[in-house]
Amino acid sequence: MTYARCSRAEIARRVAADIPEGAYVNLGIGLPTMVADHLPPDREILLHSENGILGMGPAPAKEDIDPDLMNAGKQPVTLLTGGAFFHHADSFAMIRGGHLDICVLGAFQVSASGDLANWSTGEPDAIPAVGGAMDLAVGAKSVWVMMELLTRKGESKIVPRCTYPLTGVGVVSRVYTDLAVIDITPDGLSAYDLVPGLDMAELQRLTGVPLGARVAALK
Amino acid sequence: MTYARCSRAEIARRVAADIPEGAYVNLGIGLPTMVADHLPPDREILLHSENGILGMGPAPAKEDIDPDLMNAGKQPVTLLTGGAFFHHADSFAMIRGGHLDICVLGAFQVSASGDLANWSTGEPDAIPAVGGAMDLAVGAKSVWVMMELLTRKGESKIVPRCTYPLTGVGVVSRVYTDLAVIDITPDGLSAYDLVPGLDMAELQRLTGVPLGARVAALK
Amino acid sequence: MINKIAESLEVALSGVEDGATILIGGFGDAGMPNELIDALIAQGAKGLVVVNNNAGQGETGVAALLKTGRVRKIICSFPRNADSQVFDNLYRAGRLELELVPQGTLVERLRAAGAGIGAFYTPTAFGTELARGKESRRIDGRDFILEYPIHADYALIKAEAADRWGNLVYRKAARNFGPVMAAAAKCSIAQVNRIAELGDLDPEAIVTPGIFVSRVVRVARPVPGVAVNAGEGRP
Amino acid sequence: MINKIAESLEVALSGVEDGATILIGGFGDAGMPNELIDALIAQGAKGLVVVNNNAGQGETGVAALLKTGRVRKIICSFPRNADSQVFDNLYRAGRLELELVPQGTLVERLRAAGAGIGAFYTPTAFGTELARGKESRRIDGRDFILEYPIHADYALIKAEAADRWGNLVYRKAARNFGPVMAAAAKCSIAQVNRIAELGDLDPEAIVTPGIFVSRVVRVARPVPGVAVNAGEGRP
Repeated sequence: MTYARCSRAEIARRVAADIPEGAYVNLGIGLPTMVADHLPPDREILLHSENGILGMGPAPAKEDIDPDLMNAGKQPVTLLTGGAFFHHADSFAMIRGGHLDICVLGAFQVSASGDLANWSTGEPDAIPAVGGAMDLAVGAKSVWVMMELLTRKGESKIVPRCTYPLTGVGVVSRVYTDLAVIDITPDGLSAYDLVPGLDMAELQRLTGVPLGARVAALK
Repeated sequence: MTYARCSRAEIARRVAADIPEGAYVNLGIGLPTMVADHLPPDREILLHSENGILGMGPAPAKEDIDPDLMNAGKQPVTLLTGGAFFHHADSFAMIRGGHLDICVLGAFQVSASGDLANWSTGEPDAIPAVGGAMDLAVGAKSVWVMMELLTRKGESKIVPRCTYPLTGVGVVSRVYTDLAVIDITPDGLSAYDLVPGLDMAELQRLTGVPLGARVAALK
Repeated sequence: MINKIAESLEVALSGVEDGATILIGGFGDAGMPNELIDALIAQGAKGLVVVNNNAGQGETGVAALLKTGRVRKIICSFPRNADSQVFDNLYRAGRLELELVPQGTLVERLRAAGAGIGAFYTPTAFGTELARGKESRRIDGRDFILEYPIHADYALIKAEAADRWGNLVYRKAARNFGPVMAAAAKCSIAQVNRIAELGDLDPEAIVTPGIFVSRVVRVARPVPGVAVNAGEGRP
Repeated sequence: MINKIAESLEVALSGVEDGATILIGGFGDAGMPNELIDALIAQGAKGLVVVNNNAGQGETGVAALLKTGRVRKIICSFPRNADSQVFDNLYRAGRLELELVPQGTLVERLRAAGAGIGAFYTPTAFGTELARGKESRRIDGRDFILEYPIHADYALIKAEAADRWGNLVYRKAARNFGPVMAAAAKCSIAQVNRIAELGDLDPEAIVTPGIFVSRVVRVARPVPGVAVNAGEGRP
């Protein structure tokens, strides 16, 4: 089959298009941070950062970088008019308390039942680091994952059951990939928005996990 | 024996004299509120109020009364220069978290082991109301009680064991009364600062609870 | 454009269902959202569970709400007052359920709801009547009892100013339960004395970020001797 | 007269005992009390337990403290970084114990310590490796694990300004762990860029009331290209 994978920017744009006006959103470090650059300019969307910011704006010009104003990935950001600062306990009260509408996270693996593995490869000599991933995974109303569907070795990152250490159990509701968008529902997986040239049978073959086709794409 | 009971103002003055410079203090509603009027003017003492005030000042002139600035007893107060406002959860974090040096409470009864009863008479038709008393009782570093030693019927309010419903268990460390000051220690009660003309034997007879005399009064 | 400012008290209160749990801010009169309470009475929802520090005083505000008979249960720390006759009569008549909670436990249970905490151990009330039937546990030589969050459908609170994103600042001790209740309810409704332009509230001094607030309605501060000009919407 | 302002970093750090548990604020470089950390290194206490979100980066700050070998254990959420070589080497050599805690659980455990909560149930980390050995409980159909407070002897934090009563305000995202750590330690020490006169900080905007702060020391904000003029006391 002939099809082209989406670029990372294209996946970010696809995620951004699904974020509604007025949503409170946390973008995980790494790939998801790119979503900020593709938010529709006609929608007011409030970005949350673990380190106590609501209403994060785009990166500043180099001369305006403020060492006291960075995102959770420690990149310089700005504050939108109407944004607010608060301390870390209040910030995680927002996360854990279910006040974020959407959190977008990267992943090593996502299971067919929505389990998320994104914090540790489980290698015996790896130094573990978890940050806020486990809080975000259980706390946001919707947890979306943004990732390339296949590893460099061509293995599916959508798996029947995660082999990497879990970040959260049954938390992911949607996965945006470079080949398709896949919803995780109580009735199973449903794939849509396949890249041109890719059909469901081939996607099914690549993932190895039973996929249903969604009839009507939600927006 | 011939002796005169201290007035309420005199008890309040006695309590106030024991509050050191820099102390964070909560004064319970009722009698303890009077302590505020007797704080030594040469000491900086910070009064805390459950409803989110640290650094309460004296009552305002009538024309300066602000309905948004009252103490836990709902009496108008002022804010000292350097005072701060905060919300109720932070206010009780200060209380429960052991940040208050001293809390002064009224009482129906105090037991020989420091149990406090001050929120309910336990009468079957009484409407219960607890407010912040139980939080203050367990939270402050030192819980002092301020009360008249005897009920109107002449019964001691210092008792071997409280018959009224408890506010807290083993929490009171000192009781200021109209006849003496009584410390509650792991080794038992010790009384001092008896009013002139009252001796330990008579105080003992009035309370009916074993009292030791403290050799040197602490200040 | 996000705009949480409702044009009237009626609009701000729309959708409250029978049986809802409703948090009501205020300590004494400070921070008491009296006009929102009046609007709730007008709205007519019944079978309510109400959470407030007190249980109404005089004949207005929470007392007026209780008097309608539409409150099934009240959760509070200090119902008894010199002028709490409305509560007293309903309670003695067995027509109003009371859950009495120490004030610090009350606000911590609300805080737990807003912060996603499933339950917590507090030393407050251990060994007292108010611990009856509750689990206890000794931790590091100290005794605690287990308390659960109070989740709510609505919070009615009063703040000093809001912007259209729902950011709030309060005034002096009128802050009290407001920020905690705002976070504990699914839908938090703030009456404010003043609407601020977006950006006018200092981001360092915003007490309740808009994420915790669903609706805002302006109610002009009453001028002594003048009828309240309530719910006229934006200034 | 209450005066919490210490005249030097040395005075501010006096009394730290071997074996102390020390909270260190900051997220990345924002709010990181680097000069207090340097003073702690100079002070010489050993066998320390350190709590910080990270485990040091580069060769300064927390990394420099770890490098002294005087830290027995670190409690943090994100030790691994591109330049966390000091931690990495000590950890791999078995010379530093690590307690890895999810960031929200870390700050909530600190908050519990400051607020007198004995333990709490959190949904975070349920079903993961980090819940291993922890009690769990199903509450209202959801799974939680039990977490305990992190009490500390000292907190080293950085704020923007303080007055002599210890009231603090912060700057932007440098606030992060500061207010929570200040409340969680027996003795909290704040380095600040500026000393304010009593009354200059707005009582509505004070973030950490002085009750949570034991000592304050002024450390002038570094000017790019100029050596830091640290710990000169009052301005």
